[in-house]
Amino acid sequence: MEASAIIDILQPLVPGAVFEPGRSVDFATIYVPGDRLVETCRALHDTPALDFNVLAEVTAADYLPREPRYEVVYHLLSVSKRLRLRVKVRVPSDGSLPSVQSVWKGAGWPEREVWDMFGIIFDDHGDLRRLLMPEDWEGHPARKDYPVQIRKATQTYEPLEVSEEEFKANIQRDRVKRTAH
Amino acid sequence: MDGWLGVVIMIVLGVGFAAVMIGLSVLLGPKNPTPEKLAPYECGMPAVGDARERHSVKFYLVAMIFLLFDIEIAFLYPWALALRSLGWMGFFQILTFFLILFVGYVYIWRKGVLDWGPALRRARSRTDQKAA
Amino acid sequence: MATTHEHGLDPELPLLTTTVERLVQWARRSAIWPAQFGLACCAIEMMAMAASRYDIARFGAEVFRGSPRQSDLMIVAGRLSRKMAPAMRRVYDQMPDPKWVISMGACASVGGVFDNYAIVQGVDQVVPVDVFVPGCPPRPEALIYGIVQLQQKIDRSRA
Amino acid sequence: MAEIKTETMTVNMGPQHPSTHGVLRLVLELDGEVIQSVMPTIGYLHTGIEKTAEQKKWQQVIPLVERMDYLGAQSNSLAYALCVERMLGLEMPQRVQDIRVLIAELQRLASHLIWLGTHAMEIGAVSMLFYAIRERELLLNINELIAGFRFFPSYIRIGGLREDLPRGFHEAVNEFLDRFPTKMDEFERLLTKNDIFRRRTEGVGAISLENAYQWGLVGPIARAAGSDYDVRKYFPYCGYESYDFTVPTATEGDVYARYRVRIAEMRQSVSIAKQAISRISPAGVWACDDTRVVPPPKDKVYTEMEALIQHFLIYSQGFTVPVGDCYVPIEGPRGEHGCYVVSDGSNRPWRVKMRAPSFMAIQAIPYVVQNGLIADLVAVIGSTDVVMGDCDR
Repeated sequence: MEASAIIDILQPLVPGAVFEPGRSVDFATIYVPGDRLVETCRALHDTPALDFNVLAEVTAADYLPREPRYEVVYHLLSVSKRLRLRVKVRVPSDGSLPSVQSVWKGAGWPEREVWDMFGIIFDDHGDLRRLLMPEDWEGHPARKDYPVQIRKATQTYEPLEVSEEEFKANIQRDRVKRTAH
Repeated sequence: MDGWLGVVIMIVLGVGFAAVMIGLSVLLGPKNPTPEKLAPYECGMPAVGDARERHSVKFYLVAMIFLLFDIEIAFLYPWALALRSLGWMGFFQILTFFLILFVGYVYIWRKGVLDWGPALRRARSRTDQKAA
Repeated sequence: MATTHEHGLDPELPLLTTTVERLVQWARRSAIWPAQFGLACCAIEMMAMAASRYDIARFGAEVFRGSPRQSDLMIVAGRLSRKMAPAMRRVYDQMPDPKWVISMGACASVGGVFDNYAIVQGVDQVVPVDVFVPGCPPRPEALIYGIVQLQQKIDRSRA
Repeated sequence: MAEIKTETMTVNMGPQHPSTHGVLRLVLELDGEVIQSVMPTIGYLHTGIEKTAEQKKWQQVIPLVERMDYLGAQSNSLAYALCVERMLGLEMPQRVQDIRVLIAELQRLASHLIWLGTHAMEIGAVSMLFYAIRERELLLNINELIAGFRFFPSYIRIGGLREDLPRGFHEAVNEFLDRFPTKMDEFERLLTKNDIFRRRTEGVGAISLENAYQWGLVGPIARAAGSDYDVRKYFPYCGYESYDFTVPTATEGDVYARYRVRIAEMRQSVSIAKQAISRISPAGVWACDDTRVVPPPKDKVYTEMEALIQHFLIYSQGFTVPVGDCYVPIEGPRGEHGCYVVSDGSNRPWRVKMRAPSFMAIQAIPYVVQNGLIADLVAVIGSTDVVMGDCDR
């Protein structure tokens, strides 16, 4: 099913949003405006004609010299319709995106990784902490202006004892978030 | 008196073997206890709290039950040695001893102290279905 | 590991045909238990080395202890990331004293193909390494050769 | 009796742990043996491979991509190669596609053998590890045959293969494929009806099909929950539609169902490999004919001038890929692998991102083992066949 066909189905469901078919060599690609992302994803997930029930991947690419610097990419898969779709969202360098955790539960960690690697903030995301890098790391490594090799001393020392309260606080915060959504 | 020689040799061997092992490692092993080395081991992470935490009561129950039935078997040894001379009389005595403990075992079993595992969950779900 | 020990026996004390120290070093070398410290692809080759075809048991090192308390040798098998470095240092500290480290593979020895922000460029920045085993991942025979080299090193070193 | 308030215990199942399949850290909050909550922390094996790949030329990224999911190494390089070839618009000759299918299936067998060995060892059948690794050694011998290196052969290249198949390749593969099913029966006799194994795995860590899709777990885990989504059937690549094989599924979705699905998958892989090896001629074409990408044969380079220039260009400057991005999914041992590659027209990739099924599996573990025992957690981690290299990249 071509990108334009998907856009025709989507247009009535998300009124007023400007969808733009993207160029691709493998499967349908559509550009979605950032502020209408969650509605579009909900429409993609719920309409029986599309039924994109699996979010395969959330990733981003940094096109540094170009102004809307980042492009966040969502790879969607519809098992029943044998369809794949790539939803791309242009994000300016200090922009942010709404989180799609409400549509697919599996979006939590990939979005955390995109924030950790690129610094794109996902608002109302449950638990936007660093995932792959150490908690106290500065800078977002996958950005194009981040050097590949940084000459930094290896931190090998950690406090011997983490205080009980501090640790319990982390666990409590984690459980509250999990039971929230 | 003649039977005791074997017991003495057993004790000497056991204690001797342990003493040699510990003695050698005390004598020959290097000793420099650094604070990091003595910190509790938590898979490479800084320790959280101390190890002296209050454990769940399940562990205590299982330990006690094990102790109980272990001693029961310990009583069998002298009985087994003197089986010939005790004859049928001895047999019935040990049988009543077993019966008493068997009642305790059935009680524990029905109370469900022993099953922690998935069976517990399935059992509880079965009772919930019956109740619902 | 040339730390001087003040334990009771004088190492040079003659004992039958050899000195106490040679006997102790022989005992340490023939039953060197590695701590299970597999990080990445080299860990799978370490498992292959411990399995039946290459069989490290012939050299007395097939018991992979889960906890560092019962192991003498830490085989750093894989790429050490910056986030893992403190944890590795702690596991090394918690191993009892006569301990040795084998840095298995190019990533552990010098950062390997990953010269970037995430990988510690050489494990010897974190722990003192006794034997470096090249390869990415090294063949099980290369690792066995590394362990044999370590055993000879233990033989030569003072108690 | 009123419910007495019990204190929960926080235990660290940390990065250095025998049964976390690599450096995964789980902070468990326990009430006795029952798990109240699990907080996984990953990133202890983050290698920044995607950042390093942006520095390398197109062909040099193959060894990097292979080291991401080091158990399914060849399927990673296959995913990357297919993706770049789709952007270049290259079509592979039939023989190359068959060899690639054969190598992907043998890699799946090798990965499943490591899963079977470690999974059974963690549940208690320690001898299983030695049997599984013994069979895997034969597969590594085949890797050594084709590329001289046991683990990361890098035999699949952009534009075809590295070189033609060596002599003795067909005998080695056929001998393995004849011997392996009997060994599989031996493994099944050991485990499938083993009461201890079933009691430890049945009803443990069950995931419903709806939840599996919500968590993005498409692969053996979803097939154990009832889905029949297999990339080889839904989006065939490398000529998979011409092979006849079935996609094994189960319905319970628990650890035992995943075990049965993967065992059946191994048998299917053997039958696919048999079909593939019967189609492959011992010698023939091993790469496509695009001279920009595929280096000329060695003897030509010494005799002809253009071949020398072409050889020099390829190895000094590499080739350029037209602007655009592409994502070609393949069915790796752990589920859907795929390489999202962005190109800006130069001879180096602009962005390389590998989809990691283990990443999604670890995210779902806390919800699967809620109210389970620690022993269940170990069985669930083993059954999701998690590889930390694939998860942390």
